[in-house]
Amino acid sequence: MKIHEYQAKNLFSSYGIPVEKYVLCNVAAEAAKAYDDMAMERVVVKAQVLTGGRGKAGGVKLAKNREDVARHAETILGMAIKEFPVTKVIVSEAVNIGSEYYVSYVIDRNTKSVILMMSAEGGMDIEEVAEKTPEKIFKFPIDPLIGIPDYLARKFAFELFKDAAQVNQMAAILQKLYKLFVDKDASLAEINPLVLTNEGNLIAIDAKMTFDDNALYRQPQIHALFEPTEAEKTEAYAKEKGFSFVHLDGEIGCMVNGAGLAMATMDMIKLYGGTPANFLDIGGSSNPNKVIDAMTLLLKDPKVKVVLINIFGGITRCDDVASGLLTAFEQLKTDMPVVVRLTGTNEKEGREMLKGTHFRVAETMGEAVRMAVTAP
Amino acid sequence: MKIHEYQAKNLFSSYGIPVEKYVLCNVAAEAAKAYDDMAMERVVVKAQVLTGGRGKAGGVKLAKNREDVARHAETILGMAIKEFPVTKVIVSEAVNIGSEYYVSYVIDRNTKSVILMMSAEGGMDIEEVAEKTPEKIFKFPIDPLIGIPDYLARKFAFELFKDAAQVNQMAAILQKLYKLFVDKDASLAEINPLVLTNEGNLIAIDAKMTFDDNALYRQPQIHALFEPTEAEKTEAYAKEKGFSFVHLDGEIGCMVNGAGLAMATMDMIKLYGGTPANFLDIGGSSNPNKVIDAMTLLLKDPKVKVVLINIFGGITRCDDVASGLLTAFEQLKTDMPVVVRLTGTNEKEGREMLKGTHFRVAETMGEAVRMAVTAP
Amino acid sequence: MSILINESTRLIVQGITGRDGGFHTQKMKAYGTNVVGGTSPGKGGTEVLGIPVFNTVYEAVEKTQANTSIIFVPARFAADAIKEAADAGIGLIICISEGMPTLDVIDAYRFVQMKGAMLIGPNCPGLMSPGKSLVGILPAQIFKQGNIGVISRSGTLTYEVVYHLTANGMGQSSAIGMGGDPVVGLYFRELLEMLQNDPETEAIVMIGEIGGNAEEQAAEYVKNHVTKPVVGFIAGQAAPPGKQMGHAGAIISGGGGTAAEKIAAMEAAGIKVAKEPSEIPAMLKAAMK
Amino acid sequence: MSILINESTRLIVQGITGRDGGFHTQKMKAYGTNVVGGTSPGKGGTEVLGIPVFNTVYEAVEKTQANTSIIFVPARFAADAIKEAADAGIGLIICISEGMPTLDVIDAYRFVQMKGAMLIGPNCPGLMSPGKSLVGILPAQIFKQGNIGVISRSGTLTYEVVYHLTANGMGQSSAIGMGGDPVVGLYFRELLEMLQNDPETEAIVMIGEIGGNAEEQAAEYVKNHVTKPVVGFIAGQAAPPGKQMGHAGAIISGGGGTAAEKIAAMEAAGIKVAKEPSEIPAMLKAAMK
Repeated sequence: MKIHEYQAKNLFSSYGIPVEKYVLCNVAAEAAKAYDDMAMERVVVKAQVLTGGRGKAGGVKLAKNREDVARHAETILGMAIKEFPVTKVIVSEAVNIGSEYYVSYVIDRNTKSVILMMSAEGGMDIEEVAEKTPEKIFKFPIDPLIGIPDYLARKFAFELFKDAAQVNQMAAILQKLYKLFVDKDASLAEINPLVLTNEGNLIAIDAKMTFDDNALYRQPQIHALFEPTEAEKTEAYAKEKGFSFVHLDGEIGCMVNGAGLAMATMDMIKLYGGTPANFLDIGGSSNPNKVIDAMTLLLKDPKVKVVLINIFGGITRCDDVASGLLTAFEQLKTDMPVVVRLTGTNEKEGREMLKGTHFRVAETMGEAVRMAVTAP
Repeated sequence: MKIHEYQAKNLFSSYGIPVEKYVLCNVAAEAAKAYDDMAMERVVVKAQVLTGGRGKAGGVKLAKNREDVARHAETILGMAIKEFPVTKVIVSEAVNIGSEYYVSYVIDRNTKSVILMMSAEGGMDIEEVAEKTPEKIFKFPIDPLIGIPDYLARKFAFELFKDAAQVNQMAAILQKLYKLFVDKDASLAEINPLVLTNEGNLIAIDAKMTFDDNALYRQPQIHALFEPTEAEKTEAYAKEKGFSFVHLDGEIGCMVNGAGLAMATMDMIKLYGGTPANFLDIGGSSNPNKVIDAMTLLLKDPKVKVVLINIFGGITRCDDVASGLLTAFEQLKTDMPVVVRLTGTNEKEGREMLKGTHFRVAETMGEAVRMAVTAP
Repeated sequence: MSILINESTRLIVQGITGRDGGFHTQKMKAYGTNVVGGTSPGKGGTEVLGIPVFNTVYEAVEKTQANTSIIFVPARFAADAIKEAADAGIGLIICISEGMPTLDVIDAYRFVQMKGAMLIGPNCPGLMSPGKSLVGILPAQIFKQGNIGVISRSGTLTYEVVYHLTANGMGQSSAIGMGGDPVVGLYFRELLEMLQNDPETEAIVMIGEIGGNAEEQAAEYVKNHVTKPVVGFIAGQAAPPGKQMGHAGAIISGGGGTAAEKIAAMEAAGIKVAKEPSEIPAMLKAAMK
Repeated sequence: MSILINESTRLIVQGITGRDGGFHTQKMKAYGTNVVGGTSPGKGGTEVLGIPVFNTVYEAVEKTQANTSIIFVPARFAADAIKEAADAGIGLIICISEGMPTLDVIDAYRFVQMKGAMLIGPNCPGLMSPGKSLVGILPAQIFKQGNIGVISRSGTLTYEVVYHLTANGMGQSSAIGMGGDPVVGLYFRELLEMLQNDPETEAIVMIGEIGGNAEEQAAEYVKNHVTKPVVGFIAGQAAPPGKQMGHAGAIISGGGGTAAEKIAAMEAAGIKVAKEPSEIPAMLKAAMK
């Protein structure tokens, strides 16, 4: 789950991580008033939007007077960045940048731990830095039994700074950001850039955080910040029903048991020249209600021309799956062609039961996909 | 540092550990009013005093009406238990005791960890249980890296209980008490007895906590509860001066550098037939001000008849010690006989400097102690 | 042989009194797995399917000499269950539970590592040494004892592949579903090493998917250390970036973890990568010649 | 030989720029200890007494191949310093700092143990292998190289005993002040084992005091495993119960930890216990015959 920069900065502040002054605004007039209230000459107007690439898209503008602030806010609040409409901006203090650093904590699959990443190449796209000059990125896996005691925070801070004053600030930021990360079940906590001001202070002038969906049940404060897109709303609805659903843009609706098999089904549709309309993993049972819910979801998409049901009957036998499908489609009034592929335990019995019904029955994945691609 | 039962129970409550209802009272009238307010038939009036053995001394009384409460409170508030005058009582709910258990966390020197001790022999003197039926005490060292996760709390709880309802209560108490212990730098947290009521609830009806003096600097909430005795006030005063001081009851005042040597000095005084007036470790320097402070402390005790200064000159050379003593005693106007034993680096020079002065100079500890015991 | 589980596996089921725990206990027992006990706090002393239930894993281990544990408790209690098993001396812990917070997995994994135990999962179907032992929720009837080792990030895709193998007369030595989360226990590298060292295993199928770079690292390992033929399959070629495809770990992020990269790395390491699962038996036969 | 420290000791001083750290660094260096570096965060790159100062122990170890560290930082920072040393790969850590909270010592000790290092102290004077290396605040001039091993819970009492030994021509192989806190690192048992195994050590003096039951356990160990003569001394026979005698660990509590119990246990194990420190040389001589 993603949150906005201003929300991440609110969290930073509550953990004592220094951020610049900022005011959240919904309309240009609020931005102009914020400029007056802040009583600073130079400010930055920044789009608050749940995607990256905001700077390149013109969503971040420096302003030196009231008029510029209002004008930039007006423009930015009218924009859409990567299809995300901008509905909020922050007007924030423009600090005197001495130098810029990169700091993040992220889950690392390989070390099976949280890792700290730091670089003196702040303000850049860190993936680009990682690709071109990997030696400029420090990576430290954090032992969850140990966390970041003072000695480790100092060790890390000394990688980027020499002066004790900055080292102490940096060490404190590293400890607080890690605490925030762990307390709130984050999957990413990134400061890019972390700025050393000309006055010698370290300040986070951008803030990015994402959170572990599996942990939201114990993070009500974070969960409350969730602003789902339309696609995410559908995904969340599907999740409530016990499905995993991802909307794609094609014509063949898929219903599969198992995530890996569902991906493989999508892949084969493409391989055979078709376009998948979605990813849909309905999990392991043959409950007719589940099938009805899944079909309802698929039929909502007007682009869907055919539905491919790909079931591997393992623990649930194929004859039970077939009877579940028959029950479900008694209640579903649809002319949509439905290809069913059933493999696994009692597959012959299952296929036999579906013959002569609404369903077009296939034996192998290849056959089923070919039937779906060439339907109706 | 010790605290009262009611203070420990306040801490228990703030950590969610169940305790019975109680009201703190300073005079008998308050106790009677507390009884009215509590609107319970049976209550217990308990002396609040920083020493053990309260029950045997008559400091705990059951009362079934207002008059009994007032009478018991009156009696108990007039008592002294092991020389501690009772100035406070609590009037507390008399719960319906089903069975009694013992639970404590304590620092264990051998495993170098906090250990959990539990027993089904609650309400008894645990040291007696440990001596007579050690198999009735469960001991578990706690790994500080792990603490007490749910699975350990359950494991421990199942040692005393079978029923899931009690196991869950017990597990929660064990986790909370450990958290309290660690959060507050305790050296002991004891519930004796922990009561299983007839209604099936676990309640701490006594509570004892002591705290690590070395950690009080970071425990202002605990430090604020410190109620020093007269002896402890003197010890605290000595500590401020950089000394370790313990008042004893004899006639020979001691001033020694080093705790081990100071104990050995006391021991030898007894061995040679004298009585030490105190333990005093003045630490490692020969600063004349320190000597003045230490002598002032010793001379406050009217029983002191002679002072024995036992210095091992190591890093600080004996000649420097001698010159420090001479400077100090120029300012101290006293007729008290002072025996000085100086050994170590430059000992001859040091002793030479003290000859013909106020000091009686000895070469060995044995000689010095003999001189002190037979003085004047 | 086979890896990780066999006839000497003595299994306890953590959460044996739950719906899934009970159902799959029955299946595993029916397959012949030596299920020696189960745990369910507060239900110690009872029995499920004739199997003794204990309050704690400690007690279960003491009474049954269990060496392996399978976990069916809800995700929010799974980390605690894993740690209890490791602390009680279980050497191999299989966590079926889906939906564990990643930081819980990281904590539990570190704990298991500290205790010198091994973890499979979470969010996995478990594993199977056909003819010997089933520890998981895999459909036993599609397996056949043989000499192909199968390791996979996906459950049903494993079944699909095993189904084709069995249908083509190619039995399996061991099949392991490693789990679909970003952080799980034993993974490609460790399991490749075990299969390479297992005398019964003659060829290996590795089934990967988008997300992370474990397949690339595995390919590197295969190139340098695995002499047995390896055939691969990668799911998610048609997946869009930035979207979790069912598994929390199946996500292309920051421009990394695509199927194309994985397939390229595997092919560069000499691993034949199938386009569809049904091709795998023939590819294996060719590679084993 | 000798134990723990010798000519190959490469020492760093944590807190070298502090008053005590600087003073004792000079003393140790003057004695011939190989002080290879010091640490003081923010003062890296400077020098103290010609010794390079580093910002972190990691850097100090990397640049100097230090294997031993002595800690002079204030008590509230001592646990962190101990952990840094252990994490940076120091094998022997001596913590002089007095007044550490006991839970800090417990944490730090567990950490040191996890890293496979050894801790001496806190609240200790350090140790000495006469003629080879001094790592601590002990007064070097009273020592003499020889074959008596001395282990003690007290600083000045150690000096007192060593003074008598030296005055009687009995040199020391190693003398270790273990520290006066209730929880400290290496203690009687481990050190008795080391001294028993040290070919240079021919007899042992163990100096205990009231509090705890380590002397009793040590006596048991001596009885079963130590073949060299052991002479003991226990301070605190005249101490009242319930009062800390200077050392946080020197307290008779709950009816345990009295001098009488310790002396009885030691004598029962065949250890001769001196009544005054000055008796020790003669008792040793008698025991070594």
